[in-house]
Amino acid sequence: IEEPVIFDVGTAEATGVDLPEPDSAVTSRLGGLERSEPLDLPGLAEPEAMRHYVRLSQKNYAIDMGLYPLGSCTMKHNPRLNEKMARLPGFADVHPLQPVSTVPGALKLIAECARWLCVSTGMEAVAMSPKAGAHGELCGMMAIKAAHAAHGEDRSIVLVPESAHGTNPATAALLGYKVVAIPARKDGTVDPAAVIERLSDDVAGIMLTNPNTCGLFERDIVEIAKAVHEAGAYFYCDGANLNAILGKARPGDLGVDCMHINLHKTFSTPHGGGGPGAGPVVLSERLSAFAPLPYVKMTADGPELIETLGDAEADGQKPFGRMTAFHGQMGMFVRAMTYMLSHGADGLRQASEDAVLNANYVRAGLQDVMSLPFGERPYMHEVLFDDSFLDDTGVSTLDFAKAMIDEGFHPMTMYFPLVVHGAMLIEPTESESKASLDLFVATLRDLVMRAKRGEVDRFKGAPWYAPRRRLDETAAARHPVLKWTPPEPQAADAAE
Amino acid sequence: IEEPVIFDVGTAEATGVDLPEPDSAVTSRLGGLERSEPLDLPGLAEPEAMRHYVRLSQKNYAIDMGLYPLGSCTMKHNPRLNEKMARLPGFADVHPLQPVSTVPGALKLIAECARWLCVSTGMEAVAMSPKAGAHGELCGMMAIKAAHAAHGEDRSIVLVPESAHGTNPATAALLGYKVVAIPARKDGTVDPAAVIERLSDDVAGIMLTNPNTCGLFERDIVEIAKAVHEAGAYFYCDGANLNAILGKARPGDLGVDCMHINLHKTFSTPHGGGGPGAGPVVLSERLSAFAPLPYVKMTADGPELIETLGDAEADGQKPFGRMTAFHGQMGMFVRAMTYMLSHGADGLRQASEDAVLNANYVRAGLQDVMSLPFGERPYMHEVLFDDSFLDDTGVSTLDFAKAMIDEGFHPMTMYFPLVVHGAMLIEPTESESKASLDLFVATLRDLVMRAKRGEVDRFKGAPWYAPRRRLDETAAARHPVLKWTPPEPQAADAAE
Amino acid sequence: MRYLPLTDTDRADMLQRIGVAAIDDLFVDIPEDVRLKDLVDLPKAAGEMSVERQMSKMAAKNVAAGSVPFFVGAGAYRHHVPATVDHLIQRSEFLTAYTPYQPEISQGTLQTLFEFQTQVAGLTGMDVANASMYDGSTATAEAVLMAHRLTRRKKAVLSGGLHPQYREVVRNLSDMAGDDLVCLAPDPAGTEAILDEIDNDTSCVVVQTPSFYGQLTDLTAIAEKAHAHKALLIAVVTEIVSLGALQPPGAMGADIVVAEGQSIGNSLNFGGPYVGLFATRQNFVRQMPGRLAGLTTDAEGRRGYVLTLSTREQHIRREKATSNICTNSGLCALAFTIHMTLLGAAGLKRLAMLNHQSAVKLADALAGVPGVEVLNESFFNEFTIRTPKPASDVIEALAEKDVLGGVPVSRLEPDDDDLANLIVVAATEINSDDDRQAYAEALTEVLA
Amino acid sequence: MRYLPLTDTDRADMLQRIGVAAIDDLFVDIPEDVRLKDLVDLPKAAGEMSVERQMSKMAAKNVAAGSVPFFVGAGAYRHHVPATVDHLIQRSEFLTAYTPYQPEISQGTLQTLFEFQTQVAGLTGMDVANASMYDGSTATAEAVLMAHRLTRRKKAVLSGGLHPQYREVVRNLSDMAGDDLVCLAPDPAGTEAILDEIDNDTSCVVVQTPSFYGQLTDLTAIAEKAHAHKALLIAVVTEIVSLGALQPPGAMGADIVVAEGQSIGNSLNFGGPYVGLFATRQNFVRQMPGRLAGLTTDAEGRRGYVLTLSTREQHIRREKATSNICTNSGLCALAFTIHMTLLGAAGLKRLAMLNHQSAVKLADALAGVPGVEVLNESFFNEFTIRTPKPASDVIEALAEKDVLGGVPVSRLEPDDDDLANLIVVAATEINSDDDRQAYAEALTEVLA
Repeated sequence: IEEPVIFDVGTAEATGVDLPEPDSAVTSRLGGLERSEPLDLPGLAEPEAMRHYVRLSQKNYAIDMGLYPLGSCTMKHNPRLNEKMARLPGFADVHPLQPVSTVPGALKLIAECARWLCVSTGMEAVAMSPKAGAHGELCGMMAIKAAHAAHGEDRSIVLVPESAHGTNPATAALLGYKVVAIPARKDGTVDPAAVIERLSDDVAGIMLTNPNTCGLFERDIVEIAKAVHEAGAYFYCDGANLNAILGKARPGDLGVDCMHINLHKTFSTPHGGGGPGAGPVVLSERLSAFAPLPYVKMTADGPELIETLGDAEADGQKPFGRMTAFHGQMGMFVRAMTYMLSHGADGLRQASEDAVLNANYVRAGLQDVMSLPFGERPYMHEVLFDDSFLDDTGVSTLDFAKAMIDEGFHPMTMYFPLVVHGAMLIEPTESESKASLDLFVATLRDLVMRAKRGEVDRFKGAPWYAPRRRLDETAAARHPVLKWTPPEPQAADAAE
Repeated sequence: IEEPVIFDVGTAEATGVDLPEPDSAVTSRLGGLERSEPLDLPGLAEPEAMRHYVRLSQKNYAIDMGLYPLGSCTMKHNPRLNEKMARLPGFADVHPLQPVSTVPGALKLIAECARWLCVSTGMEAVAMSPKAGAHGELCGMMAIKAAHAAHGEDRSIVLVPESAHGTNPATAALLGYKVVAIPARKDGTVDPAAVIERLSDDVAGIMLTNPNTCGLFERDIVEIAKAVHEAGAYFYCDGANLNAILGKARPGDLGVDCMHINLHKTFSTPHGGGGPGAGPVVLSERLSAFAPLPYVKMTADGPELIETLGDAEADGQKPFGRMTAFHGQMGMFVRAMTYMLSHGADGLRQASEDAVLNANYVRAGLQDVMSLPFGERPYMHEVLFDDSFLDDTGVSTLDFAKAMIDEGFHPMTMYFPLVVHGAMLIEPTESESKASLDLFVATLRDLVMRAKRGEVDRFKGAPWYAPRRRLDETAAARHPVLKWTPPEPQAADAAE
Repeated sequence: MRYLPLTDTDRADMLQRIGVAAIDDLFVDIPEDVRLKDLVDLPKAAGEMSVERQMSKMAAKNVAAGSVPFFVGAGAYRHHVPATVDHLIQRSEFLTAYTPYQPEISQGTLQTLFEFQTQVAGLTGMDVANASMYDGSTATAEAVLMAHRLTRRKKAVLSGGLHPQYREVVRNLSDMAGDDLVCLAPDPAGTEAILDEIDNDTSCVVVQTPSFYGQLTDLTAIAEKAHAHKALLIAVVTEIVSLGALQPPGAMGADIVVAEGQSIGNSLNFGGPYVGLFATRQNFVRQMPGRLAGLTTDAEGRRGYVLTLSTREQHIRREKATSNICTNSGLCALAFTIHMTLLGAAGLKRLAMLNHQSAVKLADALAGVPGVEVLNESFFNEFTIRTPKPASDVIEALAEKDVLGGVPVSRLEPDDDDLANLIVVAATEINSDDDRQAYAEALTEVLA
Repeated sequence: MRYLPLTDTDRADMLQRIGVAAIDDLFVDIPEDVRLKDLVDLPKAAGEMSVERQMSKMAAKNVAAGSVPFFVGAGAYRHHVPATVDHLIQRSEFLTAYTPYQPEISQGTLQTLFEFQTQVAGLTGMDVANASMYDGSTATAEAVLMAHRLTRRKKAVLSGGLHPQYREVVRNLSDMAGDDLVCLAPDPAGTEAILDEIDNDTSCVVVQTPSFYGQLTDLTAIAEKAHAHKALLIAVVTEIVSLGALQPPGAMGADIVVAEGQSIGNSLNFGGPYVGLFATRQNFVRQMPGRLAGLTTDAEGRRGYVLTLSTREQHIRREKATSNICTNSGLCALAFTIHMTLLGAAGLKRLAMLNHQSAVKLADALAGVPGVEVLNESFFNEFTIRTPKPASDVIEALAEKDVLGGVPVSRLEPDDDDLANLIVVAATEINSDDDRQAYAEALTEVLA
């Protein structure tokens, strides 16, 4: 059954809310700025609205339905306890600018969340306010820029490995840095020599992901960090993959100066179809003074909110500025805190171990039929295959991924990282049971056999059993239709 | 994808809850009754449990997905505000036996809900405790029995029309009454003469559904009630269809002595896959003294809970006994109260009107292609077709209903009431929009055409596009398998 | 009105299509003199915010169990229910589905019921279980009726350890149906001579375990005596968590086990909705009331579930049905089975032990209060104490100190002066050491 | 641990299958001297009940807005959100889905985003809107960057009516990127001479409407002047409900409209997550940051939706992307679009009028308090008052009387003594006459 858009079925008169009549005795003070054209947005009565969204939801795949092996995206279980806690009136129904005397619990929550993040990463401080991972990257790089400026330096280069997330170069560019790429070693990791070769007193910092986007731990990271520091530069670590090493290694011990943490990846806040996320940035002692406003300071009298430059300076800080209005993604802090308390130190470590175990179990189950660009070595939380096993089958990485949909699985990450051809990056996460992985492996093995047996049409036409067959993304981009417009006759009128 | 049963995938060691270790210092006082055999129930970690139930849910049809035209079942919209209110700690987290001084709000809620039910039905009192409609029937008939007993009478017969819900004769029989059937008139209603003919001083009461199960209002009901009363009997009205007349007529004005109210039908508490319901029974002045324990009495000082015979007698009542432990379906009262406050007097009336309008609109849309056993007359909230329009097509009522599944609709009620052959009872409820009804009518018209065109296989094989093809109910009843048992090898061991 | 999709334009169009001039032309069968113009004496429609405020105001007047040290049990228990349970039962597909009469599009409900039945049978140690009843008390009454049908006798013997309100529910139905009933006197310490009451007229013996007063009793002897007289043993369990630690009634010879399932998956809800459990022996299945989900196959041979054995039910057999019950407590049963699946055997066992230990610690703490006596030597998570003052006064005084200390037996047994000073006290995993200490201290003050 | 399905047996089996002896054999790439044995200084795993208690304890220390007369706005507003909204966004299929990169199994998310974009475009009076941004403040900063790209100029002019924290966010990004910025002085009454600041170097003018102080201004003249200098007008809306009553920025000549969408469908959440709205003209679409859902067809010709124009984005263009943003505020946008669909034009209009009237009544009530002056002649649901005492003291004193009376301007503008006695006060449909009266009385007492 096709679900219509609300604009096809709703009317401007219909409504699914009952509000009292406005008071006719009150005179408006809108200064002559009343809306002149009637608003043309459809309303639906509550039963119709309910059905519209329930039916639409049923066209989605979700973690709660099955394995979601998107490498680097970390689709893990989202506990409902987190959702329940985030809806406690004391957290959800609190205004960011109500008197601080009325929100000690909220400040405590932020401070506690910050403490867990610092302790578990071995860092000095944390900027809590960034709204998402990429926003955290921006925050981290701003801290680096501010630190250089405070030392009277104006460095212009940032080093970024080829395997980096696209946000890394985008972030550096946004701040006016020139991006210099570091090629990957044959084994998928960064060569310290390649870094050292490019270091100079014009290099502001390096942006490294560790574990990297090939799923490998950068084993020379300590050496690289040392070299970066010696060049007067800072080491930004993309924390997207922190979930592989939590409790096993602390970025602070590796020489990291700043790292954003995607709370949705490591601490299970829901992805929500694309957000909201949260991207707190942990900072080393070298950078902690530059953390942006606002921040919560723990004092003997309890948590204290510092939100002005004056108060921060009095506190000995040199904040570089402000990333966002208000205090950051409080709702996500609550969820992450709930997750951290639930796991505890032991559970967080166990989760990392299980994530790595699951990824290597998938590797072991598939390595003889798919192709491992970097050989049969231990991976961290995700395993990277390339498309060479599909050579001469006529099946592309995309086709292969779409065929997985017909088997009831969400595809893995495709064509990323760019360092290998036809990349397929699989991250099962710690939320999967052995039975789930066994089914996944068996299914993929079966698909590989079918591809090799020449069942090309099955792949080219996939998905066959999804709410939609393959969608034409090229046409969408060529003639973008980004909103609903009335059907033709009316469109003709409106075009007059 | 097939969803396994938990017994296939879970293990007795696995668990989805974390509980502290029992305290080894505490000595048990279980009196030697510790479980001797280990319990063999599977557990699942939370992520697996979540998926199991989410996937299972996706195999259900539900009101939130589309029209659910089950005649006499009244599948209407279930507002989520009701659910939210039912979960307020002040209602959900209150014990039925905690001191009454700590629950004035709960008692108030029951009293308010009772008041709305009495006022809107024009009755004197209400027994709130029955747990479901059939339980309410039992309660109502007990009140009648108690009233006769109080008058020193021991009557043995209850009159029940042929079109009645099966619960009516079952209830009467449970109390030792002999059931005498009243045949239906040609027009689907009860003939007062047929009732009068059967009345005697051995008749305890009559059980009538109004509007009746053919969707018709018993237009001679006042006359019938009068005759029943004159014979010293009581008039039990099955309130399953109250939703058609709320705000349009009051059972009290019709001469009804007692009537159960299905809160899930008329007041939108969720059906929940088959319960829980709630079946408060409104009582006329003639029966109100016999209402069972407990009840809440409104006094100048607020609501007072009467739960013992002594207190009730002091209050001038003669309760016949107790229907259930505690106070009834509080959670359902909260939902019904929320619904009643939301609609108000005007909304309840409008809902009845819309329900009737919708049913007649469906009738108008289908009467030329389907067959109306009682002619093209106004129906109330549901419309009854019979299967004569399928004569000679080779398609049965059941086939026709299963074919509706393939069109995305839940079937209507089939083979009930028994007064017509191959009954199809359609109740759209007030929750449907005109667009929804238009689609439904068009779909049914199309199916009728297909049946008449001879596409028998399409019907016989239906459903084709459901989670399951047609299920073998006969085999299930012949060799009932009512629980999971371990697969064969283990079964052999266990059988030793 | 936000729940009514028809607009006035729709209504006019539809009336025209139907061929009548006004809506009241569809209500012509209602005699004109009783046709209402309006519902008087009730307020008009209200918006969501307004309704929410009115309801919240009533709710706020109650003392929520979670807000105080809480020790009330006596047939309903406060346990921690995982957030996942309430989330799942609110899914549209479960919440707003009807009884699964169309099995092809109801496999979700049906499979969960099948799993539920298996869990209940396993927990109680019986062969089969139904898809749930209204609650424990009505299930008990239905069990007695079933025993009457099976034995073709009419006399039930009720233990004095049975929950007084359960007894009243059974008594009411027995009275109304004209059956016989022997109710033993209230039996706090489990010393009644119930064996003496069993004879060849006895249809069934109804025994609660743990008893209403918390007492644990081995049912084996009762079962043996009952079976010797071709009578049945009905075991009643009001605290289902106890079966994580205790011998199941099935292992002690029970023929029918009924239970209140509220403790697993469900809130207190001021007494309802709850979920009755009902299990019995394989050979009694066709006399078992209530719905049953059964396994079968579809036209393609795939495993599937249907409601089955409905020939026992009122919509087929009408006045010959096993019961007039035509519903179960579906959503509460769903909550039960989800919580049970999360617990698993390991979790339930641990939960039971934590409950028992909580009660043992509480018993020791209260036994230390001057004048207080704990009546039960063995118990699960509930026991009875005797205080030097009337129990109802004590409980009120405790409530004023924000301790909800249990149920005065006199509230349920007002006519027996010997019981006036007894309090049934429950402790569960939710109670902390602080809670228990607060109780002991408050009780000490109240009794001082 | 309840969230981890692997059992120890599983782990052992899996290690064997992988061919290593111990889990640490998979962590060999971590240099041994930095490999952790344990996470010290943090507690161990806790059960759900324990976690719930710890969290609830923190939550209970805050004064929830709903528990007191509440008049705090300044960029975040308390409105009533229908229960349906929160129910729907918690559906597994919405809550636990990823970015819809696989459109064939993400049509639910994609169609709701398409509908959201249409609603936002309609509300703001613009041609196109994106699938949302983090929040209003970051959307404002992105709009300035977008204007710089479009005009190839680097100077933004910020009105003194812009929310001070929004200004700081823009300033920070401008400073860091080396752009120019002109920030006008705080402008409570809307009297600033912003037209004088627009010249041929100006990339964009950023004006908030209603202003941070509540003032309403016709933007037409500013748009004309900006366009005359080939600069763009960026309109900022922090109270999106206002567009139910007010002329949309698009109709006043805005080139980019950014807004905070929290007011519709979302809770206060102590400041986040919120949902930034971003709309612009059709011809600017390829410089617009953020995600976009677009219409297309599938292999069978059926309508369907995909993420589109992703060539603007960082995962394709890396350092040349329009922005480093690679997410939206999906779930908050979903809440927005559901609430907006429930409201419809009729509901939003009425909601806006109720808000305005609530504020008018409040303004009149506060104007009657001795010493209090209302600074704005025209406003929507928010306005600024001047009191005879320092605003921060007044607000604290009001809080002690359980009235949350607004935001002292000095909290956000600590360095400007002229602003020390100003309070920004908001009223919405949630405020009753009692609330307003309580405020006026408390304020009278505080100022006495």
